[in-house]
Amino acid sequence: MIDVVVLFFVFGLAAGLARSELKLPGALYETLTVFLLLAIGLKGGEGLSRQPLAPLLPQLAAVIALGVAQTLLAYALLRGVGRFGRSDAAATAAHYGSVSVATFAVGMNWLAVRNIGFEPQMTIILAVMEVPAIMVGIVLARGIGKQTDWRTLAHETFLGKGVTLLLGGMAIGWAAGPDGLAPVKPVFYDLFKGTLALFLLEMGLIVSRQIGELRKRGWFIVGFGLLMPLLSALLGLATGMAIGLSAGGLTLLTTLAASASYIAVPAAMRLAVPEANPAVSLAAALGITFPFNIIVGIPFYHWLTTSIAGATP
Amino acid sequence: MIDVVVLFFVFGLAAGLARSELKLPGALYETLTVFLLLAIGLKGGEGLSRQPLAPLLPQLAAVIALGVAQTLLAYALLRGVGRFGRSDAAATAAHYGSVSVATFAVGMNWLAVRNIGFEPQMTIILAVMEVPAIMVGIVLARGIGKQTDWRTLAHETFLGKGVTLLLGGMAIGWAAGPDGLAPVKPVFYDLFKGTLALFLLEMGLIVSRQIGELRKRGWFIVGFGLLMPLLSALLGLATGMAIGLSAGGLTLLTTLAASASYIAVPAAMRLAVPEANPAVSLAAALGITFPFNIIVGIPFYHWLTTSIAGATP
Amino acid sequence: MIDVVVLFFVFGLAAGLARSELKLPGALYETLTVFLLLAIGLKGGEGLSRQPLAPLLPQLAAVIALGVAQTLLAYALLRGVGRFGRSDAAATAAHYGSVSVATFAVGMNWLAVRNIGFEPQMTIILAVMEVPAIMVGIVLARGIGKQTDWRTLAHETFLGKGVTLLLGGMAIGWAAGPDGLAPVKPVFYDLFKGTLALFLLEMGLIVSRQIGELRKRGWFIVGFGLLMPLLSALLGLATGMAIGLSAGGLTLLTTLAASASYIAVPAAMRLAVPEANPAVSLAAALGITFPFNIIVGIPFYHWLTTSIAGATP
Amino acid sequence: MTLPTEHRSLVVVITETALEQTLLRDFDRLAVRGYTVSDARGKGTHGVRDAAWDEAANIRIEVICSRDQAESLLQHLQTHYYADFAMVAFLQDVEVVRPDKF
Amino acid sequence: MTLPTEHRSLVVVITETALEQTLLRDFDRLAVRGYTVSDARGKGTHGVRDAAWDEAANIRIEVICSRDQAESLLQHLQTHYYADFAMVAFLQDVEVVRPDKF
Amino acid sequence: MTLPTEHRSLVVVITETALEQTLLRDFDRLAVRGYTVSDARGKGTHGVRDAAWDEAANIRIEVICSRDQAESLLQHLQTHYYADFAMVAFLQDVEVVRPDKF
Ligand SMILES: Nc1ncnc2c1ncn2[C@@H]1O[C@H](COP(=O)(O)O)[C@@H](O)[C@H]1O
Ligand SMILES: Nc1ncnc2c1ncn2[C@@H]1O[C@H](COP(=O)(O)O)[C@@H](O)[C@H]1O
Ligand SMILES: Nc1ncnc2c1ncn2[C@@H]1O[C@H](COP(=O)(O)O)[C@@H](O)[C@H]1O
Ligand code: NA
Ligand code: NA
Ligand code: NA
Repeated sequence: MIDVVVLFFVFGLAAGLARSELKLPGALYETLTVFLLLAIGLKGGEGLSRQPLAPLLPQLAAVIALGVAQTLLAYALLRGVGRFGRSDAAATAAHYGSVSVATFAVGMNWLAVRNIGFEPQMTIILAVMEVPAIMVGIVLARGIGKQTDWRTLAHETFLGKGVTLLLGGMAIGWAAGPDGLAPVKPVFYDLFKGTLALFLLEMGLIVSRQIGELRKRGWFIVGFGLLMPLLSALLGLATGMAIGLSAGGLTLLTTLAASASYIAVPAAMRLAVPEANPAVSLAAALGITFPFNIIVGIPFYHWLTTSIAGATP
Repeated sequence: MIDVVVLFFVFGLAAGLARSELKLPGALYETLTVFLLLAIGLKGGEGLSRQPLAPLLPQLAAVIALGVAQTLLAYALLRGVGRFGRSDAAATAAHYGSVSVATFAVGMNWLAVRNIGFEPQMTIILAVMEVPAIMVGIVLARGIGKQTDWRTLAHETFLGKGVTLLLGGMAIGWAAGPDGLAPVKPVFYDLFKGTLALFLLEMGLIVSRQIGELRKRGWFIVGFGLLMPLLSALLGLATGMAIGLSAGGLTLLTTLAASASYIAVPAAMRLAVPEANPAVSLAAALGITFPFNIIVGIPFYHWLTTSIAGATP
Repeated sequence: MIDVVVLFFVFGLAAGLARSELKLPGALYETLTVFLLLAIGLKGGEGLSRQPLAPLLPQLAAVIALGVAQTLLAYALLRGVGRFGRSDAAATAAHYGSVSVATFAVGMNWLAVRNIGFEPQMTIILAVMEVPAIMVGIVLARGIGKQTDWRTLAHETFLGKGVTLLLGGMAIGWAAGPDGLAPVKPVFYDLFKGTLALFLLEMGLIVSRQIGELRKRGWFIVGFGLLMPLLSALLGLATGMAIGLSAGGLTLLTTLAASASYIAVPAAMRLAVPEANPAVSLAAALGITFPFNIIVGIPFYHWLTTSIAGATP
Repeated sequence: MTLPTEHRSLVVVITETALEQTLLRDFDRLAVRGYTVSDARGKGTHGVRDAAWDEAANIRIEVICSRDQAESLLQHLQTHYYADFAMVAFLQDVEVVRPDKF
Repeated sequence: MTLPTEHRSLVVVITETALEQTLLRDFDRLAVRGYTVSDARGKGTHGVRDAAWDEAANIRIEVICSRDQAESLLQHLQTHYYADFAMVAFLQDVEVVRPDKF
Repeated sequence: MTLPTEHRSLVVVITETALEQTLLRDFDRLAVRGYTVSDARGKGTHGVRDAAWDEAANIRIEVICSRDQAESLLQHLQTHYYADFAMVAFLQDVEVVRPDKF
């Protein structure tokens, strides 16, 4: 059965396509984003407070490599098959080499509804995977010249809203531990799924606005938006097996790899590679890959995980 | 005892009349509206998922007739007794022939606090009853000429925020069913009453701004704002008995009939009958009828239902 | 252990100091403020509904005197030691003679987490203590001349957002009583701590913006911001013992006395003593005293209460 | 340094939020190539509109265009909306550097 | 087509949100017949005002009126507020089609 | 009464929200002494930007300054941003009473 939070997405998408007057206030969208990032961070931090941190380092190195590999693969496809210009290819590749928090949240919810556990470090992996693709994308577009203002860029990336809230939430969850967090759990834990539902309703509305752009762009972008997550998923699955994740962790890492950023990366590329057309990357990441992942992808990645990788929940 | 959510309304009204500096952000008001509409829709859809839909059709036909009858009655009173011009009478009549979601929510809450059940289709009846009065009002103002841009109007009406969210919520609730909805109930069900309280606080502030207009308009509008809901309530009660509703359903249909729209209809009339003065209709619907219904009306309509109609909870 | 809500404050502060891009929407800040004020009011009113109100009067007289004494003491220090001009001294003194709702909320939370009860009238004391310092501050700046538009000022003060919501919440809580409030408790009670956490995150961001001003002003303002709450705390403790509060009540009154207003008083002083520089008062009250109180002060005041005053929880 | 600029007209319309979609559709039909909208509140002959809710909120629309188009926009507003809606509109002169854009 | 327009003055005031009610009351007393307010943030000699909370937020008020009234509004602001408040005000020329309204 | 006023230039820039920090840093570097920012939405050659989320939102920046500085601001925008960003900028004339402030 399709999860109820995904039904909210489908409803938002349908309302948008039918040109309903439905419009949610901008401040609500921002608030929901803040809430979800904090909640994911807290949950991850709480888990980490119960285990040693040192074994994490090789895992983080592995997922950084995963992000780099995805970006290069996407760039090759976009240049070679899609005949994209250098800047457009680099910017779009960065979207696909990075990750989407919303997709991660839907994956978390999918596992939670089915009572499948996963490693707490998935949150830190999520935060870490946002970044390398941005760096690779810029180098692909510019070379390692001096044109790029790396200081400003590092600032935007590491102190952007998403990474700040994820890491801040993790630090709080880690410092407070399970007991210390108890007072705020009625908000950050119990309301997580309902808030995610509202957020996905808004995402549906936003995704519906990508359709016009998609129509202009033709089939390559649709094909890329469907194929690239599948290729990335396989890379993610292999990486997850190499670092020894559980079934739930494997599903989440595969989902993360398959996901494409639509917040951190567009903002960074807008400033670092401004000549790339942001509409193309967003149309693919938001208009094709995001819906594909949350509706079809996640259950499929879990099936992959359990059958091909032989992991048992 | 007066319900606590109504106390929030009274507080907002008092603060507004005392010219307090209290002002809630516009985005909060919009968010609360979205939340309440979705929550009402989900609850209705969940109920409908457990029963066949076919028997609904005659009930919907009956409530459409109820909406038309109320609009014509209001128009006759406003033209005949109130000496309103044609456009003003038509626009105001449309407000009274349609329904108020906020009043419905207070009614739902009143029944819930007293553990009185009601039919799940009341939500679909709520959505359906928003519309016919708008059509009748426009025909009363314009005749069935070509001046009216019916296509745009149908779009505004059926795809307006209110109807979209109610129907979308119902579709989700219906598709997910009771078990599927479980993950989002901590938000959409458990927080319903508290959210309604906050919403009614804001309503109190908004209603307090109608007083100036009421003072300008004199006693007819006050009398109409009190009498019309009572007449509509009787029509609603009769309709409810004819379609065989339970005691709770009867109370809600009577409340719905007695209520006057202050969101969907003003927006539609503004565009379709722009020469009508929106201040008059709003002053009556919001300044008189809404407070009357939620403070005095609902308990009275329930008493009517149980005593006159002989229904037992 | 430091409370989790305070960790949110520290996180916000750190993010702000690191110049993170994190920014919460203005409407969210306003919404959180409204929520906390209402929730504190409801809780106080619920408590008061179970006891006679008459014995309150002498307590209120005592805390009014406490507010006046703090303002005069602060004025003397700022004029005598700090060499502040008359207007600046008067305006800053008014901040310190008044109280901070956010500090009170953190104190309430601190006691709740430790299962320490307190008198319900603390809420009404909170509302009452906002006001006298404003009056005293204006008289100190202006004398009792005619320049001040006392009518407008009284309006701003008694019908400002803070006092309106606190008193409105109390009236609702008092009228509804424990049973009547039950339907809205899942929102206003269960979500209190999580909402406070989010609010303190935003406070951390706001406080971080005060650092620049503090750097400009030098050490006197830092010293004053640390010393004044300690002196006020002693006055508060003495007052609390005189009016016979419990250990929890004593801790809260001491905390209230130690706190400095950063909402009601700045707004009032801006209009009544416009020539005073608002940046100085805010830098002290928000940049020094608020963090000091919530991180170090509250546990210390409770220790003071139990050890020096010999009160037992 | 003197930047080569050209003159265009700026039309500003302040009106009810309820009209937003309708006006923007009109503008599209009148071949307006761009516009900017922001939220506002205010007071006028139709009373105080304090934006407490959408029904009482205003918007502020700006269009940069040729003098001719500006006049026909104003004419359009006057014919269709001035009588029945809370609305204020005015013209100003502006200088731009990309004249072909407007 | 040439639309018959008349010239009026537009006064724009950018200042602290805390002053909103006070200024609007002043304007009423000075017989201003209409105004438009929107929210803003900014920077000036009083530092950065980033609208993170009301205390650090700005508003932007527009008044269309006769040149005379515009000047007395500016005069009023200069006398009462320029010294102590974060405030910027300026005048512009506008063309309107309903001169009796302003 | 005639108020002694002086003329200055008002630069208005309408562009993507994503550029806010970058532009304001540029302005600081170009010795701009004050600016005002408000939120907006709109339509132009880069399509509809309806502010549903930050990625699709606009801002509106105003700077009052000397004609010279106004021209170099416009020049700067043209050189660095016109090609790649959704952006509109224009100049207007304003009258102020504190000429030394701008
Ligand atoms: N003289 C004015 N100056 C600036 N804005 C005005 C003026 N008159 C009206 N407005 C704005 O235009 C809206 C509609 O005006 P009205 O149709 O006069 O009610 C008001 O709500 C104000 O926002
Ligand atoms: N030169 C300027 N151009 C545009 N807006 C300004 C300028 N100077 C100040 N402002 C605005 O006016 C507010 C108050 O200015 P000030 O009194 O200079 O701090 C600032 O927060 C800005 O929003
Ligand atoms: N002719 C115009 N009049 C007013 N605003 C415009 C105009 N053209 C563009 N804009 C605004 O400037 C933004 C960027 O324009 P563009 O680069 O043409 O997409 C748009 O989203 C609008 O907000
Ligand atoms: Na990816
Ligand atoms: Na009705
Ligand atoms: Na104090």
